Amino acid sequence: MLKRRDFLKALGLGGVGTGLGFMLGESIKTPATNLIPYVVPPEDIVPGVANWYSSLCTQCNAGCGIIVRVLEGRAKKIEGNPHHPVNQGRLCAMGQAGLQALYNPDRIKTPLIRKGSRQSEEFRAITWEEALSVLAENLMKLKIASNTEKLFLLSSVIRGHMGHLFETFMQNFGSPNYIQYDLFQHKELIFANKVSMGINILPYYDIGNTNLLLSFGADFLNTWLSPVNHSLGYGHMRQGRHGSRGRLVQIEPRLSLSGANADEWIPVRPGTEGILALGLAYTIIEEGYYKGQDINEWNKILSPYKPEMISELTNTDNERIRTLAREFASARPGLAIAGENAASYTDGVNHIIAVNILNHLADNIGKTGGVISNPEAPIKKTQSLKDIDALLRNARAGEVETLITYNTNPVFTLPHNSKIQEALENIPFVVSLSCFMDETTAHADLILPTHTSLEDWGDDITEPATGYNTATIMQPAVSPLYDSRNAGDILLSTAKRLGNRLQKNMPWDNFRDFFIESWKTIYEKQRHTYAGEPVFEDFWNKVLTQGGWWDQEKRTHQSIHFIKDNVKRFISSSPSLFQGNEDEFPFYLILYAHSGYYDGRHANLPWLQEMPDPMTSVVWGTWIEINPQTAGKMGIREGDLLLVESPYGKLHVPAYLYPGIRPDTVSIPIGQGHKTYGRYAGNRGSNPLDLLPGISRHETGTIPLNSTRVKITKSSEKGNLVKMEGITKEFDRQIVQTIPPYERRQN
Amino acid sequence: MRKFFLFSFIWVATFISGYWINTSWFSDKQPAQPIAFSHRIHAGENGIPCLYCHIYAERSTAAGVPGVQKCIGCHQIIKRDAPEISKVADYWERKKPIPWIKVHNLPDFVYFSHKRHIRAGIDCNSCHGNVAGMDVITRVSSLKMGWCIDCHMSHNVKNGRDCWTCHK
Amino acid sequence: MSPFDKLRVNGKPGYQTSPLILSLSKDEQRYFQLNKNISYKEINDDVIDAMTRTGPLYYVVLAIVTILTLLLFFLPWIYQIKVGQGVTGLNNPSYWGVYLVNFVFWVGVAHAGTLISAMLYITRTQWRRSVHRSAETMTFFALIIAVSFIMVHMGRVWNFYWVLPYPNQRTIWTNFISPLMFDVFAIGTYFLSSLIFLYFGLIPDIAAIRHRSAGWRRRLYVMLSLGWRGTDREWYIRDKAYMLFSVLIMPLVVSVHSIVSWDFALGIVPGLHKTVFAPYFVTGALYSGFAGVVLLISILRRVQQSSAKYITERHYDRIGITLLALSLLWSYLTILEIVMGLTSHSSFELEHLRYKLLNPGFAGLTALMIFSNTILPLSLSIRKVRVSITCQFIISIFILTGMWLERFLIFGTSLPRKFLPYAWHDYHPGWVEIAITAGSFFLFILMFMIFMKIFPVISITEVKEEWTDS
Amino acid sequence: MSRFLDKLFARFNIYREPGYYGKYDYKWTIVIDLDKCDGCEACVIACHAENNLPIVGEEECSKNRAFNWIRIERYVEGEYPDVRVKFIPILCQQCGKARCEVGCPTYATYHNQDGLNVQVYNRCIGTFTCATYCPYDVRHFNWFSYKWEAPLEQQLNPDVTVREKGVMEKCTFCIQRIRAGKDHAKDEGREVTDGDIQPACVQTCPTGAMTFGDLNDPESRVSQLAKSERRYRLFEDLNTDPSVIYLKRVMKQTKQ
Repeated sequence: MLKRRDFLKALGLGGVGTGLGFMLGESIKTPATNLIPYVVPPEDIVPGVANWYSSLCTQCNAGCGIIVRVLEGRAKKIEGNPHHPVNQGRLCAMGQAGLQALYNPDRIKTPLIRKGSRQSEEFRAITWEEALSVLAENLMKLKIASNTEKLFLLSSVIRGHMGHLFETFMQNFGSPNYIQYDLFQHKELIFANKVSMGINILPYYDIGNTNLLLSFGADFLNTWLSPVNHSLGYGHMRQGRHGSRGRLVQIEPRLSLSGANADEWIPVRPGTEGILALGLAYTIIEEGYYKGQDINEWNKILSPYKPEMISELTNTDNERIRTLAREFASARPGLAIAGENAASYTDGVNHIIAVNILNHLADNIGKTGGVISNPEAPIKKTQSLKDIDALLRNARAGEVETLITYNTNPVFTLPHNSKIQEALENIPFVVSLSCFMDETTAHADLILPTHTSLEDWGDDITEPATGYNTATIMQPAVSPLYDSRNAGDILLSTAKRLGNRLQKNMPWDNFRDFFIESWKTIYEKQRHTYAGEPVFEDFWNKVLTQGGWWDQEKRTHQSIHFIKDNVKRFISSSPSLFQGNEDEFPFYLILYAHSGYYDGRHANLPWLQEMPDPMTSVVWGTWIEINPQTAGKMGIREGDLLLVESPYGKLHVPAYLYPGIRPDTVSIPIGQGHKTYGRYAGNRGSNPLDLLPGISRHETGTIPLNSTRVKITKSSEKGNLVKMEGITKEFDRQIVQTIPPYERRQN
Repeated sequence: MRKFFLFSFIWVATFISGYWINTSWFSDKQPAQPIAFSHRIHAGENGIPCLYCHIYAERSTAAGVPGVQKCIGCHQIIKRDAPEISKVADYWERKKPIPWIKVHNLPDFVYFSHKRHIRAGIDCNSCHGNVAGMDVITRVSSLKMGWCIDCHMSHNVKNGRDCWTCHK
Repeated sequence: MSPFDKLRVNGKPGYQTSPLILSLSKDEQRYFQLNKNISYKEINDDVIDAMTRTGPLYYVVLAIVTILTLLLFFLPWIYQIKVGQGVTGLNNPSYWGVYLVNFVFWVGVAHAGTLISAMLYITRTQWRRSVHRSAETMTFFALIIAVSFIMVHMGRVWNFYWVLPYPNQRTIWTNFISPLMFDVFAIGTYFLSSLIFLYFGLIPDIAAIRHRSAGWRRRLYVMLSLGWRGTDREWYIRDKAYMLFSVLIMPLVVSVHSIVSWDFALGIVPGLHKTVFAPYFVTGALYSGFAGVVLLISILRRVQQSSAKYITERHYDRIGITLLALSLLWSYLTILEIVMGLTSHSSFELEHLRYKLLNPGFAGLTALMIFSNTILPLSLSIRKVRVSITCQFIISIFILTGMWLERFLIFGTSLPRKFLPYAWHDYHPGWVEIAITAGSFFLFILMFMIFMKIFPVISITEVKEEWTDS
Repeated sequence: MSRFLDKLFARFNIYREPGYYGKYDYKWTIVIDLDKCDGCEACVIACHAENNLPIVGEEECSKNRAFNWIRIERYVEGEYPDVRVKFIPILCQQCGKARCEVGCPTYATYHNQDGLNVQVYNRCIGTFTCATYCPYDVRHFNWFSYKWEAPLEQQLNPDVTVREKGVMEKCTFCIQRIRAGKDHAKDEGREVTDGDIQPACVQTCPTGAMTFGDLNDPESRVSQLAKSERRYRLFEDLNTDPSVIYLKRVMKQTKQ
């Protein structure tokens, strides 16, 4: 029978068996998890059911209305606000990526103060009281030494109450130097419209109802002015109206996204868009389409622009100019727009005025489908504004004691030889109000983190509006993630610490009170228009749920009359000046805003970094577009690293063979090349703005983007071009099938 | 050779018994909760309806567990000094939520909507068992896919067998 | 001086053959110098010595091969399971890469085993007798590796059992209309039947060496030989069963590899969606299988002295003829496939072929494939080449690489060039794939070496029948 | 004993075969007007936000492993002066006779009553068959278990699972929105009306090029658009019966 040794063996085996059985049972159990309830359940949160909050999209200056899906206090999805007149429920790629600005891992979490020298970029976290007392004490020093004008406030383009608050703070503090600076500020467009049509608010370009749209270098579907509204118009122009389909002709040296959708692309020589517009205007006059009395005066002005004379200069054959002019004049209503590319030449204003003349002569101004004026904004627009050049001059002269920057990044968006870094060096005290550690904030001494747009109060007066006043309200969808504050709160609390005049004129203790109070004054002033809402609270709830305030009925059309005499000054017969002589620097350099990074501010959003560029499908980097024929002649293959040299800077960029660009032109997108902007944007790609001369235009004080020529040489290393496309030939596989237009009109 | 078979039999028997011990005595059907809350007293004797505490069951996918405020609402007056209820009061002072242990734990790729089932007239007891009679909440049903499919089959739910009805 | 001179028989260079080759003509018999005086005892001693007498060299080689298999096959696989399939070179359009090539390659190599033992058993050819055991083991091990490659290429291998149609509480069967389900059944039956076929052949052999071994071998052989006493009745039943099995396994060979080809042919990928795929793959399988057998027995002759005596030039002669026939058939089918693509006037096929034939990377590989699979084997038509073992060895290595390349060119060039040109992207195998491919060959060698020391590689009964049938 | 056997066999015959339905409850369809689509890729980012698509980084993008359930394909014709660029959004066509449903061995992708080709993430074992058979290359594979850095994971949509490594995924016509729309309609006791449900890409398309609706309902916006003479379907001759209908782009032919 069983011996003792066998019994012990059996016992051991049994033990092992039970243990293994137990472990098996343990392993297939789902791990126990907690079910944490609320202590005091908030009444509006139902776990599993989403709330929608309407707010404002601040990804670019178009000011579309958005609704944010919030589930248990977390923002999940941004969509267009269906009631909002600008974007009618739609949203562009940048708008959708606004969420990643809120939940970005590289946001600044607490106020920081500089530890080492400016180059070392080390910061120490401090509390808000400490930070505000440092700021207030510095400003108090200025007030005592009574050189209050030594305080400069540099902010991005802010319309609405935040700009109003900034301006009142500067006035009460006693400094006239409030500067608004953005790379794409459309200052040339505003100046040209002011000179030629006498309006100081951007007009509404009614793309939806036009029959022929001449777009002079305007990437209106992608980044210019209000892309979503333009896209809606474009969709309506093409297939919205039964039976009639609008045509789009794009006139630009580099084929942009809008150009790709055009029916015809005229690759005009860079810098001669204005001259081509005047050529068209001349043909309209010559062929008698213009019925105005001062016809012979216009004839005299436009005489040097006969199509035959300008065809060689603009590199387009004159027959094409004539047919286009006839079509444009007879396309009741036609519309000609001058976009970012046309405005970025050294004499950008001349090009825009030429296009305005063309619109005037083809009688498109003030008509539906043409250029419609917008009424005056309800909130007083900030007037006394200086330009970035003033800041640079004063800083170099040592006039600037303290500089407060908010939400703008001039160190990145200004070229190297405008010497912004040297200017910042001799400003003793720089304060930066920003959410991310971008280049300008890295140079600051004191960094105060501000809310991103989804956790903040604010509003915006849409400019260009859609023919009537539109104000969009930005309300916080989620409670703030980190220890950041509203920029208005920061200024108001410093005003309180600075005491007497400032405290008296700015009594509100936070931005929200100021914001609601000023809306109450607007509501009192224009009571007759809100007959529906007797009490302010009801009006305010309606505005918050609807996402803003707009009334379609109040379409006061200022009648625009064209001012002919001060237009003569701006008619030039020579193409725009490009730095660098012809033979040493053979290529024109065209810079354009990337559809994802805009002017570099969205480079730290991973969705936009990984979004394939619409025209080249390149992701996570910069590239230079070069014509395949010229590349073939120079022996350049796709992806080779090129050394791009201009008289002012050098750049290493991989090449992309792009058939949609003139042989004598190359173009690089703006947006990459950040030094310190978080893990997604840090030292990735290169910044083409360093190639530009720093000289700014005298009329508007902005830096022209297309103003230099470059030289291309192949460099030895292998470029890193990451492309999502395979081969863009269709091999007649009927993938994108087309119908010729005339056949449509027959049936 | 006979010994070999004997040993292997012993080993298999102990293995099965070890597994049985684990699933019966150490099972996760009845985890210990931080506070010995008894459904029998609340729902059974005092007849408090389910939806009084689990308010979200009719409006959303998750049924929701009552916040500490709801407990304190009654227990500020009723039997303040009882040991378990003083624990609730302690959580209330410290403003800390009560860390209940989840008994009915579905994997997160499952889409189960309480709202749909309640509005289809399914009574809470059919899945959670006779909660009114339980002192400590125990999981009576396996919450496995086969069990859900049986119920959907017997009620012949429209699209009841479609994967995406319950998966996410 | 060829290495076989050691086998000089009464002064004349040559080799032993069995007289009972009725099919041989008079001068052939003279040419092969038949000799027959080998006794049973000598055969038994040879085989058992081969199995038991293991020199230190064997253990050294075994250690190296195990390390290499671990290092190249299992560790990269575990790394891939842990990190994810991203470590390979696969990308969006070309999802099936080197793993599928290996899977088809190893299933192809597996087919020759059953072909030799089953088909030639039915036709009563004599020369299969000493070769068929090693062929069957090659089938069995190649199938194990093929199944392991299905596991390697699977994304979530820990749920592989969902492919098997077991009754489950989720009330979901697997998708029976999917070619991969055909694979599961086909390769499952083929695996079992080749195992049983191998085992049937082994029973009398194990019985023969059962009493001559000791220790664990003895217990193992006693159990495995199922109490075989060698009575006439047993022999009668075994031969009947063996014949029945080889008849059954014949359609299996053809069906398994045509099903493997349907994994690709039933989709509508331009390069793969062709009706010629089933015969093409079956021919390719037999072809690479035969080359594999040649390779195996040549190495076996080198490693084991005893097997050198029994696998003679005559076997090589016959195998060479079959190789030549298969290579001609395979070349015809390849040209057929390419011409069908060229004359199809559909831009999908043309772009695929342009990518395959004109692309600098693949044109070289295609040329190498054509050279090693068509041009080189033509030299087998010369008897001198057919009979010399080293020539056949080199030719079969070329054929194996050629066949591996052929499958790589089918997946490597058709998947990157599918329907939408915008989504075209090239495919370059990553280091994990190359390591696992190399590792699979060492795994095969490892398994074969272990098998060589446990079971007789040359089937004793068959050889006895052949040699002593005077 | 026989009761047990009956129960066992009863279970077997309720096993589901991957069958094709004759009549669908709904036939969800997207009509894409290529004359309106301007290739701005708003739909691509909206899809990323709605369906928890991971970011794979530069190195993985160079291996073409980015996750774009919907991508804009660009075909360029002609040489420098008269360059013609054509955009087409490519997403899963939810084919009626789908090649992927034939291929999948574990029944992880099948055709449900809504006329959608559904991909069940936790049933997939990653044999790549569906992606190889798909003629439109719209299936994407989770090569790794991707992670979202620090607060980014708070943006994840709870209605869609985050897929682990080894699972194939594709556009689902935002099936979580379809389910929510049906849920909402059932709460209000009415049928799902046209325009009730919109996938993320259709909802955000700035030019209004995409329209979503039920092809079975003749009054729906989709059915009207589908009657236009410009309609065509991608690779019609492959007989996959796709539910995405494209409207031809109006464009002057290049001078061949």
